[in-house]
Amino acid sequence: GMSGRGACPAGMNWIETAQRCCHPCPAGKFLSEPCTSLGNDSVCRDCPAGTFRTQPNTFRECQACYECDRQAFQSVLSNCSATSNVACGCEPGHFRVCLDSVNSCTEFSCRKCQSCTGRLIQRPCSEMQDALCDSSCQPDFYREGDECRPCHTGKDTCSKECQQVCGSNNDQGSG
Amino acid sequence: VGTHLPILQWEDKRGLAFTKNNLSYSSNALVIPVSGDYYVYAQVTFRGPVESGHRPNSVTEIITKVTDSYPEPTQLLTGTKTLSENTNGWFQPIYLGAVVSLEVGDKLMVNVSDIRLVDYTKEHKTFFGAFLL
Amino acid sequence: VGTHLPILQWEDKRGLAFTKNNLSYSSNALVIPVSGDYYVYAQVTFRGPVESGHRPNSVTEIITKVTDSYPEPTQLLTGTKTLSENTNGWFQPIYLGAVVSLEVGDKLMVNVSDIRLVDYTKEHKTFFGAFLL
Amino acid sequence: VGTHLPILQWEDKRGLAFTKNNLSYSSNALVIPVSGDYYVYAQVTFRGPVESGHRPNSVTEIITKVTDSYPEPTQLLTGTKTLSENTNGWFQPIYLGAVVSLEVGDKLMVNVSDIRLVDYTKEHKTFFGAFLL
Repeated sequence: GMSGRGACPAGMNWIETAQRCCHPCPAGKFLSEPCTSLGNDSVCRDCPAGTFRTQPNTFRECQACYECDRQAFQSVLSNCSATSNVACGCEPGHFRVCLDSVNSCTEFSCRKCQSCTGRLIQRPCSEMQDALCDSSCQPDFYREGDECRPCHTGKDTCSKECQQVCGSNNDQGSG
Repeated sequence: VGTHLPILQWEDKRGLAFTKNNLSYSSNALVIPVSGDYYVYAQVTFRGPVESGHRPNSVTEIITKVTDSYPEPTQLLTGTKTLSENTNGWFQPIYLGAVVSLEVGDKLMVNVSDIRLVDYTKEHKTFFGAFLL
Repeated sequence: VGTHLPILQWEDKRGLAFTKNNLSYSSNALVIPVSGDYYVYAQVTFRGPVESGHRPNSVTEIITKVTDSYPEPTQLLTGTKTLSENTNGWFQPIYLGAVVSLEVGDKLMVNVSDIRLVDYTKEHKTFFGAFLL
Repeated sequence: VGTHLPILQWEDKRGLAFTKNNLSYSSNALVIPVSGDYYVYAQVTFRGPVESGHRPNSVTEIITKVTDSYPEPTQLLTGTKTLSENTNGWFQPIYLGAVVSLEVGDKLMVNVSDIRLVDYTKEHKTFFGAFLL
């Protein structure tokens, strides 16, 4: 119907080029041709592949989908559809490192989870945070620097620490 | 996404600032008077530290478009940079500019990752504008 | 000379991208339809690390002109920056823009130092364009 | 005030450089031929180290306006960045651009914090220009 700019009835949008109010196109579509006098015959077309619209709209184009950053170990959680953008996460064995601490982590890179070799896992690696390893070594492992080494590696030199932990089993093992 | 970030406020009359040809400024946004292609640009100079301890690992500037008939803002241009300065005092400008197609009534705004880090003290360090091609 | 560097490919129709007034895009280049002075601009957001531990010490973006009648490309604009980020995750935008005189048929392209470092995931972070004055 | 900083000299005829429509270049300044709104821009690529030992902790680029009738220059646009590169060789571009209202006879110049750090070796790395809207 005809009315001044911005004075459209509820549920209709003002179309500048057509100088009239038209019904919006549903999500997943865009406005290819505005309505004529009848007001309800806008031509809406599907968003082309690689684009989307999450809401009813009277835009002349759809939004371009984001892409997941494969080279930063991101993976696709859900593909872009006509009505929703792509959702990205981290590949297995990686967790998110938020690059914009304030902005709800929309920008993130994925970092390799630490492997708690020789330690108990206090908290497994998850999408949002690294694994948390126990500070002490598991049985049959001894501390060397900040690493835990298995006892029976057949190494001839067994440091003081190694002996304390592995001393007894070493005699039995390689006997 | 990204656009729930703080919105900068601008001076539109005093000093070097001005608006003309019906391109108006209201409630933190430039309001587009006529549909067409515009070159839109903004520079934000970020600086820190602000308080002790809080050192962000990155700064972000986004030029956003809001259309009355659509509930979600559209990100038009984004400049985002990690900070590597280990010195205490740091400053970092981010400039953005490009041609975008806009409709009458569209509103343009500038969002930033952290408003406390914006150097708004000098008009020639942080600025925002648009012109019709 | 920088122009043997990889050439970026661009989206020219979907989302915010568009071409008009016969300024066309083909085989990675904007093709100039009429001789004149153009404001040419591009932003590339670089980010790292990428898988191989390979950490560059700088990133470079070059806007290049190729003319059919001349065998060598001409470097029009260059933005090059050393990287100091010691943190693992880093990103760095480089914006370039200037007026250049172009002839009908000239082709404009964007070269980068390392294509694996380009953040191609969002159209508002890496973009390229030109307009006739 | 920044404008006592060194003023850059520019090539205005050879290579990619040109002036037209009466926008002229004389004694290090672009001279405005007709009053109006201009998009003014400049990029300076800074690089170091120069001599040993002298490593600045920041670089600054300022586009300045001088009006005959007013004794003091006006800072129009400023880009200033701290340097964090601990590597010996570093380089860093700063781009500035915005619309400013100018009067016939106004002179535009580019000041820098330290002229020894400016990479003037290649015209596509350091450039300066303006066009009337």
